[in-house]
Amino acid sequence: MSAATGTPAPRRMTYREACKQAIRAAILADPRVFLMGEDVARYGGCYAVTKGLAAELGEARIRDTPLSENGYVGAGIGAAIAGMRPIVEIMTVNFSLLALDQIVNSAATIPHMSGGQFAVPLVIRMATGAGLQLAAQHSHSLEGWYAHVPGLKILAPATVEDARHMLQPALDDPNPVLIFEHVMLYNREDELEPSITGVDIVSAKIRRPGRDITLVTHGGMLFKTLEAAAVLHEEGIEAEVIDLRVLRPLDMATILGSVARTRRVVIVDEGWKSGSLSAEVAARIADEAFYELDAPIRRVCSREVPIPYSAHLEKAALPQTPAIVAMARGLVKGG
Amino acid sequence: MNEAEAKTLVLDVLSSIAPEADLAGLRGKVALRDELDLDSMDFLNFITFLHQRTGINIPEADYPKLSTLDSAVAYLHR
Amino acid sequence: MNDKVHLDHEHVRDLLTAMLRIRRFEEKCFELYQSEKIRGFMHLYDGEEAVSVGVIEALEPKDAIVATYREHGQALARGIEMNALMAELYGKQEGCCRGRGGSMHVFDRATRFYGGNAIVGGGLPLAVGTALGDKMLGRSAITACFFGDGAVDEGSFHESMNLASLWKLPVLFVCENNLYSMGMALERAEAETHIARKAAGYSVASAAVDGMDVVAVEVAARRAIAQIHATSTPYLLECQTYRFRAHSMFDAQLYRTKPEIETWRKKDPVRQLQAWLEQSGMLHADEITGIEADIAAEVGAAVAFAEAGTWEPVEELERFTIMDRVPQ
Amino acid sequence: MTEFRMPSLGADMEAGTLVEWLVKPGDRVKRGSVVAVVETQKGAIEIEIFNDGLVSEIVVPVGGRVPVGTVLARLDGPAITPAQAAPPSLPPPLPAAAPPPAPPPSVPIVPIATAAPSRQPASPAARRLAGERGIDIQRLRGTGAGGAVTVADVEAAAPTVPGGETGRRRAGFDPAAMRQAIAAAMSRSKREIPHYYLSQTVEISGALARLERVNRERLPPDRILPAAFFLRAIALAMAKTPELNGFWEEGRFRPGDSVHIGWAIALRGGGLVAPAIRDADHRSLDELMASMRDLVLRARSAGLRSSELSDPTVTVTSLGDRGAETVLPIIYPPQVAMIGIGRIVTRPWVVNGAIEPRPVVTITLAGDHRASDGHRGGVLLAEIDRLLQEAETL
Repeated sequence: MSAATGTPAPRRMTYREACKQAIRAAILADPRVFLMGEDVARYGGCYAVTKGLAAELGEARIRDTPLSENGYVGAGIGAAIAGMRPIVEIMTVNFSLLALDQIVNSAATIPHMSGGQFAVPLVIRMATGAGLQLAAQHSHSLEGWYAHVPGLKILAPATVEDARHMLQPALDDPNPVLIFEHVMLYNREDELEPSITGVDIVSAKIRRPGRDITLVTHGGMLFKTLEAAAVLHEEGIEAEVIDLRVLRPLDMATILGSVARTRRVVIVDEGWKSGSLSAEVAARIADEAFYELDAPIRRVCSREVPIPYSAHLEKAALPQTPAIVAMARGLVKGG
Repeated sequence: MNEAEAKTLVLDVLSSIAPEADLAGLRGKVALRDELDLDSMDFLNFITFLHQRTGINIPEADYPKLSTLDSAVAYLHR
Repeated sequence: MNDKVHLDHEHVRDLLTAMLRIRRFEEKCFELYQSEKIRGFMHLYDGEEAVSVGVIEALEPKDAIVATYREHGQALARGIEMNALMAELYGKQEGCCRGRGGSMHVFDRATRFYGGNAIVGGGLPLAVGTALGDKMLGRSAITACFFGDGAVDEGSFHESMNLASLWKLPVLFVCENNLYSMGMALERAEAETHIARKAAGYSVASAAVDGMDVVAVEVAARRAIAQIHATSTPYLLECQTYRFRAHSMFDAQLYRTKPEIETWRKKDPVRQLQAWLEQSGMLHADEITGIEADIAAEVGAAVAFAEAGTWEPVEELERFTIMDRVPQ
Repeated sequence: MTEFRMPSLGADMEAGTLVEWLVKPGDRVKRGSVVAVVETQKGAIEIEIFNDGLVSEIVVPVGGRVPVGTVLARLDGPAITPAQAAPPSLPPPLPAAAPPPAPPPSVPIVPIATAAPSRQPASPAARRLAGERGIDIQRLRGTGAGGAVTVADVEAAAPTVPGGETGRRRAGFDPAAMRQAIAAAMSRSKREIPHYYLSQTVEISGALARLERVNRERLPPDRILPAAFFLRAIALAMAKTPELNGFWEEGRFRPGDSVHIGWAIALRGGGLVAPAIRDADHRSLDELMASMRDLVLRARSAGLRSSELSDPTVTVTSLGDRGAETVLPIIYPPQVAMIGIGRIVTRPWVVNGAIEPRPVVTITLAGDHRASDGHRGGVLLAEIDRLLQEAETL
């Protein structure tokens, strides 16, 4: 409490801590909510998100699973249909491929296949992204794949505020919601404004306003993009930065509104270019705002290689701030 | 507007109405509507564009005075 | 909980009626498919009726069912209206899933029927989940999960057996072992062909039963369910059965011989029961004629109902893709 | 008599080859009997019959390859039940030498050309602005990415007067393809549609008087042509005779959802297009005139949108003041009517018992006799005439 005003002061915390508080609050608020996943209880979570929660909430509500991704994700779907509100944690997006069957063939289809008789109110959380020298199998950014599938909702919280507040509306949603947490964000700290007690899971957010060019991004790329916008500002170019937050369904109104003002757009996405989320955003802009454009739609994405182990190679494979700056500058200043 | 300017203007307008026409070979004293296969809508557009580019109000009664390339040029630089 | 089967007149009549309803319904489906009234993949249950009828006879209304794409038998035995089922096969709005599911995806909220799953082995993890949900919510219900011998090849079988055992979940795993996963013979697919034995690897109790004998299946199912309730552990019941018809409609059956089919046809569960009941005097031939007449009328009415059904308006196409609430 | 047909065993089965008959004429068959073996792409499959009866005729012999639904054999026996009713269409036996020709488009459609590759790149927004301002983008120097002309470049250029759109060519326009499309549509029309024709000569001195008075007070961009009067009268009259406004499809008439008039525009160098003026009956005289001007300009510079070509419910052709007196139009299938307007001519006209020279125009209706009868067509023409006599309020 601030003595002068009586309002609580902003609390500084990590993204990891925000995720943990969100899970804890959700489980305490609703007896139907529980979390299960590999090493979430006694180990405390691969990225330590759930550390200490099992001791406080019990191992029925923070439930360790065997290494059976398709099995326990399917069990989460079944439990959701039977009346629970499960949070299933998949350690990282690469392991989610072992559960693709249940996510795509069951969770996404059952409401429609059953003619609306059953909903699947399930949340699946997983870590995504590269940057920790984890090499090819642990560095994927596959959230765009999941955003391809009707019946799923896909979230990518980038800020501490979203990490803290997106979980509850995801649990309240009657549909399967996948939350992608970028591994490079867990240690990021920010002030959490206590007066903000909730966020939506429908809209993109303009994280920095600008008039000359729009930079569309999400998740782990947000902060590199904001850095790029600061560099551009020094050069006299005002970039508007949009954090998608929700990858499916896309908030096209915010994107198109920005593009209509700036007439130029660069999409920054850690996924590969081919057949990707960035391609989808670009296609929709071309489709719906073609005559607003004063420059080609450009993308800054990962190079089309499996992400390598060695630090300098990994860095070269991933989108970096100077590349974003150069791409934006080229569109605004010509040449 | 001198005569050369008027002629450039008329040809420019005609090229926007009949983009595929070979205006270089246009004969000066033959009716434009026959030379360029213009229908009444084309001719009205011709009058409209001339009006927009010059500000001259060309009343319907004057249409016959713009029926050929030469007469149209004369009408404009008059 | 009663694990005894009382073979009184009413009960045997019910068993025969339930199997005949499935048989006659599907004979009509076979015909309707060839005249293009029913489309998509359709898998008939001809020969396997005793499995679903015997197991479902032992279930209570509070229990849940997860089934496969060959689920007309389970759907009818569980009490889904024949009209709604036929209309679903026609793809009509009056179908139990408003024509969105078809033959392979029958769902019914009222009877806790969680599908018609067309991914081999796809239903097993879901059954673990419904049982987990029921347990966490303090319900005493069990989940009966039907799957074929092909599902045993899949990782999900092993993951699900392990999870259910580890978490002590009330799941009755019912393997409908008809010896072929599509065209792949069991002995060509599995190193251990005694499926019931696999349960030991997960500390799950199991039994194998003659799936062509409806009474034997019901007895085994009641015994298994009693054990599930008593011990709070899952159970694997292998029902050894056979499908007389092709895997799906478009199947030349190059993988098995006619004498093999004929041998199994002699064990036809419907004819076996009927013959036994007539010989033992438990059911008079006239009564069977009456049952057949009632079923013929019901099937005829279902066809008429489906024919008269309406098509879901195309404007509704995207409905239920994203739900606006959880149905209660 | 029942018919035993080639069954459909899967959505991917289109045809099968009869490899063995297990029955012959005179054999008695029971429901469920296997009667034949059919070879499919998945192998040989035994097929069953669903009726009791006596085989009276084998229609397809061994070795015959026939599509699903083809009668294979006939049975004397009980009639088929509704559930076994025949599939809706009975395709002819294979082999068909070639796939059936695709149905011709209902309206000859101009291939909408993309602009020829230009030497000067320009952004979409810049192109739009330049078009609005009548600026030739080729003459501008670009400062954008890749040297492209941007919005700022267009804004910096000396703006010209609106309307002076220049330099657009139908770069990709293929007269031969259009000829083919017209040939296909017109041939189909003459082959399939039983046309009837009705004509009415309409005296239009009142309409022309109003036109002259109105145009005298207006600057050229706002002036109107007689065709706008005709179009307005036709649109209002069509709205009152819905059986002439719509489509003949699959053996029956489907009314249009509104009056969308296809306005036939002849292209210099041959060919024509008929883009739609949508909801024409709800548009004022000035709005119709604006639509016509816009469509003519864009049609002749290849700027039509494909959507405009898609869905007229009736087509109108006006020959204009250099055309013939009367036109007998050919209906664009699947529409069921077309209206032709001839050239305005001065002819003797009886007014109050005396002969006077009056401007008249001949309006002709081509109707599809499958969808409507001459009486309704006459009602339409009479209504057009009546509306044109009330030109002051039209």
